[in-house]
Amino acid sequence: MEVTMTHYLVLAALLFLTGMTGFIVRRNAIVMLMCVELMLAATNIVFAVFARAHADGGGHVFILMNFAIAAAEAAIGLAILVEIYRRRRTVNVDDLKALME
Amino acid sequence: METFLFWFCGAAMVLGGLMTVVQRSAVVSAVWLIFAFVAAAGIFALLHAPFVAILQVLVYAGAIMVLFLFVIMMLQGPVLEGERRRMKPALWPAVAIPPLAVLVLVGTRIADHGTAAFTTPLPAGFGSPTHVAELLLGRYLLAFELISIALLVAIIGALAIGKEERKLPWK
Amino acid sequence: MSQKLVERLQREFGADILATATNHGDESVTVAPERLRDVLAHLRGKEGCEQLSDVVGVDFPGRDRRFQVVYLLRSWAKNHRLQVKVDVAEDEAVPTVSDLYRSADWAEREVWDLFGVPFSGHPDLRRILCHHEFEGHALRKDYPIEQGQECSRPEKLFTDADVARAAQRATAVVSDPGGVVDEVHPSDLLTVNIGPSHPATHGALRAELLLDGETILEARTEIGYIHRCFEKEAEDHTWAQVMPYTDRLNYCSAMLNNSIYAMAVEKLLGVEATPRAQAIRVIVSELSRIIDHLVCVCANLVDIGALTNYWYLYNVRESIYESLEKLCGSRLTTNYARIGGMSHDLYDGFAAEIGHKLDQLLEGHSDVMKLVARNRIFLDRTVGVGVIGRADALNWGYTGPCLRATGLAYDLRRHAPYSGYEQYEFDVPTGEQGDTHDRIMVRMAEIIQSRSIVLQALDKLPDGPLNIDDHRVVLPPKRTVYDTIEGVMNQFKLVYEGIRVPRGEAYGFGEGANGELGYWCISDGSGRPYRMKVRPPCFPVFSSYAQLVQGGMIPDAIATLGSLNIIAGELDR
Amino acid sequence: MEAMYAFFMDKAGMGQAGAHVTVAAIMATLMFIVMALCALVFTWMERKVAAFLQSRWGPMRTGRWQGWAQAVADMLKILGKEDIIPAEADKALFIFAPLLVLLGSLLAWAAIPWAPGFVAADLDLGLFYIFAVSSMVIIGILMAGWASNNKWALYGAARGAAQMVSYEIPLALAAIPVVMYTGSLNTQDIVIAQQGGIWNWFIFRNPFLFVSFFLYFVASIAETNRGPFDMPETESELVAGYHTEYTGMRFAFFFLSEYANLFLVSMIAVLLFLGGWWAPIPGLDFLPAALTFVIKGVLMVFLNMWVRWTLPRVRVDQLMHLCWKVMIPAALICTVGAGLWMMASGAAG
Repeated sequence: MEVTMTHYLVLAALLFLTGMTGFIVRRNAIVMLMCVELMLAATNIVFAVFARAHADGGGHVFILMNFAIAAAEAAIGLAILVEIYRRRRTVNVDDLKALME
Repeated sequence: METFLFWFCGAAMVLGGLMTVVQRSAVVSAVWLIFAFVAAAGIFALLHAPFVAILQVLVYAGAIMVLFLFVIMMLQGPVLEGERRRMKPALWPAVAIPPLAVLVLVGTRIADHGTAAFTTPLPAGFGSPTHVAELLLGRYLLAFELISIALLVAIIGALAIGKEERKLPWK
Repeated sequence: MSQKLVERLQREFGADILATATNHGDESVTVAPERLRDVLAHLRGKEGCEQLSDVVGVDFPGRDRRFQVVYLLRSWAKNHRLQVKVDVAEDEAVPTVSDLYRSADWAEREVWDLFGVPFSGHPDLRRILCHHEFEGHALRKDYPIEQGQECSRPEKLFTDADVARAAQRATAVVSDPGGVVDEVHPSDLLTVNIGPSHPATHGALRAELLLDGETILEARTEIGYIHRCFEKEAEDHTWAQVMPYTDRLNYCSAMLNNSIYAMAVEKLLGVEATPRAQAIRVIVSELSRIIDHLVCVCANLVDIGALTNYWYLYNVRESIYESLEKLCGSRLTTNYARIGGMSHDLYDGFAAEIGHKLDQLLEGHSDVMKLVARNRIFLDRTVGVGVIGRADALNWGYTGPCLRATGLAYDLRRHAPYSGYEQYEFDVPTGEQGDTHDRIMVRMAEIIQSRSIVLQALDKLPDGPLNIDDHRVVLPPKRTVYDTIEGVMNQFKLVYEGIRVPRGEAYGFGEGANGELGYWCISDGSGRPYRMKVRPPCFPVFSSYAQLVQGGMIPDAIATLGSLNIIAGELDR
Repeated sequence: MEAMYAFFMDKAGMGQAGAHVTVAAIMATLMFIVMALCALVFTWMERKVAAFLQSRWGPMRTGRWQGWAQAVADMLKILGKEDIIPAEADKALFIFAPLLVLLGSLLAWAAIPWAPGFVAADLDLGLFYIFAVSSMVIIGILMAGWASNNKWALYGAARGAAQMVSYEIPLALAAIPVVMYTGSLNTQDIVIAQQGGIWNWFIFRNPFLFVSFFLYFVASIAETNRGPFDMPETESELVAGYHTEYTGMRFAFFFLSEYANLFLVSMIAVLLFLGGWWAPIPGLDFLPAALTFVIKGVLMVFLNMWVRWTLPRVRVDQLMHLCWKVMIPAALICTVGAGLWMMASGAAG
């Protein structure tokens, strides 16, 4: 079977849904951040697919932008998590919620 | 060849993603995520985006995930325990239904309309660093600037949050 | 000089000075336990006794007040020394002086460990040389020497409560006063063990570090891993039989241990070695000092990561060892000195051989200096690392190169000359700020001085007899033993009963490679020591290690440990 | 390479895909063998170089001549050792970590241009690819340290990760001026651009490139975790750092990877700055290109060993200071400076 655009898009969708499910299901804030990275990777694949489909490198530029965003998100997210951990001694979102109430 | 690589990388990527979500230990999750990212780099390569593929490895596997692993190891104790509580079984359908629904919708759509192949022929040097660089510093200069601003903001933000480095003047 | 000091003390304290005595040139005063602190405070404050060299316990089971605790005090500025004695009954406490002299901390723990004399007010009165599960007190006369005990459980130096306390203190330090509380949680802190088997300890000793990241918040040390109770063993052997044991105290400079031990016993006997024996002792002692310094500097440089220097210096050390082996039959456990002389004379050609080897030494020395002296990485790693000031160093009981690194030119060879050191010309190198760099450089400079002393001594090596002419001390020549009945009897008596050292006590000391090495000997007139106490130079030095590394990083702790030259053999005895 | 493709496609009757896979498999095997050989040769060489610098002999007995078989004997010994996995270790990660470290080095080796046209993976992004895949080594080290469940190993891994992530930046920045000159990331193109004698080598093209070379050299020592920057191992501090708990075969993988990386960074230095396979003077090119390349690489390895056995180890905070406050600014200045120089000298297109 020849690999078509749809195949790639479905793959991206699968990855995105996996990430999304993980984000909802997991309670560990670090793992949740990793799930966000997974979702971002899925969007990157979609960008690459359409760049390929339209023979337009613009998609690649936006992937680069996404990389920057992912890196920034990871850096700030993890910095916040470390700070939260220092104060609350947990990165479990349930516990954090309980502490806030 | 391309078909084989697609199925291989795709399967690896989805497996990596699933294991990331399923594994209880954060470190193991992170390692599976790296696996997924490397597989994703393969997908990028198949999509004629070599520059992006290598950046994917360099940035994600080489830098972002090292940061993740670092933080996980720093915050050892509670993170190591993994998830303590399971989600209430009653909520499982609520989580599972939307993705399944999406998949079913996509499935019917494909069944109805078939698959769409890539049609546009690619120019030579598509996706090479030169190509991307020309776009980045030409048509998408704004995006380029936004990237730099985003990174700058991230640096400043991370510094501001983490600046209270603990100096212990014991002596 | 000290005589006057005793008079002044008597004027000051009157009847509280219960007794005074002079033993082989050492003044001592006896005070009641309750006045001990006052006397020591006075001596420290008014009489310039900055240093408490050691605390010695003695057990006299027959006496009313069974235990005697002796404080060996020393003044650097006025160059005098004094012994303060306290007699206590069993279970009677002695007030601690660990707040006056920091060196008393471990020294008192040792007396408590081995004699069971409690010190009231001591902050941390635990066993130190024996295992924490050990029962009884090993150096009491009623503890049978052959009774072994099996102790297996390791000691945790930091309990959870200690970690919590450290975390609390850290929290107080890092939080703004009245502002945000930045809590340091106990789980942020990590303890690691440096030793007892770690590549950088070079011997079985242990330091547990409490770390926040790479920063050392607190350190605690534990010693005693190779404690074999040399002092108890000595009481079971004749005076001459103790000699080989002294080799094993400091295996890097066994010759020095031999010589100083022989000197101490000679002091108690009231005899002095012949000029030739003295000169030979100086030669082998200085060679030992060179070797000891080479070992220390090499090991320290290896710990810092500069491996190559090791060979430049160790090759020379090895070749000097070859000569020593030729001289006395073995490299490390030399057993060369004898009470009243030496076991035998130098071999022919020794001087030329050593002279040649000392030239090689210069070569290796200058190679190493070229590699490290101006090396930026080396300086970054050592300057300002493990700093200890002069007053602190004296207070902790530092002697030798570690003390001289702080800038105090205090050398027993200069300040209390023995074995004819006064006839040799040598400098006393000093450092400036007492950091790791200074300690290394002082040792490097001392190597050159020792070399010059060896050459001078070889140059003017006096002729004459090697051993003193006293058949009560020195074994008769083999010819006499084979040929005459008197000779056989003499040999028999000396070997089986030992040298009859007259009753009395003496503190014989000298400048060991790493500082003041002293033997406190008490004889009851039999052929065996009644009490033998070694004052190992690195014992007080290592007691300060925990303070020295606090606030530094793991690599600093390693660099500092190497520069202190801790020899587990004499540390644990 | 072309000939190999042609052979498998035409003579052996394979399809294009089959030929690709076969050639890739052959090259991978070849690379692995060469890598293992390199590790053997370099362990022997390291001993001899260290011995030479330390005025001693080093191995002299095994295999008669200069103890050449010592490395082989050692390797056999290591392989024969009991494989111990600590009871409390994270087994899967513990087993996987050395493989990942080795994989990182092996993948990077693929893009080394040994001779004109002879490169396992002739990628347009060759240099970029090398930097990317060698970052896998960091993850392997982190995993090893974590999985060992040992405090020393964790310290080693944390130090190693911090060090390697940091030094990757000056390493890559130092290569940028070269890429600017060549206008390509292809490793072959970079070498070809330096054709024609020592004065055409990039190291001597302009002063900024000269400085870049030394920045690259220092950063590469840090990347390979060798002294004076052997923070992750620091025998005298962290016992053995991240591989404290490893024995036998798994330890051999780390060992192999260290020497593979050592040769890798040396060869990259050669291809970036020292003219790749070109002989120093055009007339001297009677040696086969690959041999010239390897000789230069070995000389760089010797330089690396020389430094290792001469300098003391820096402290971990001084290491970070050196990277962020000295080397990265210097590398940035060199990049800008080299660009300006190019513009001024009209070399820029």
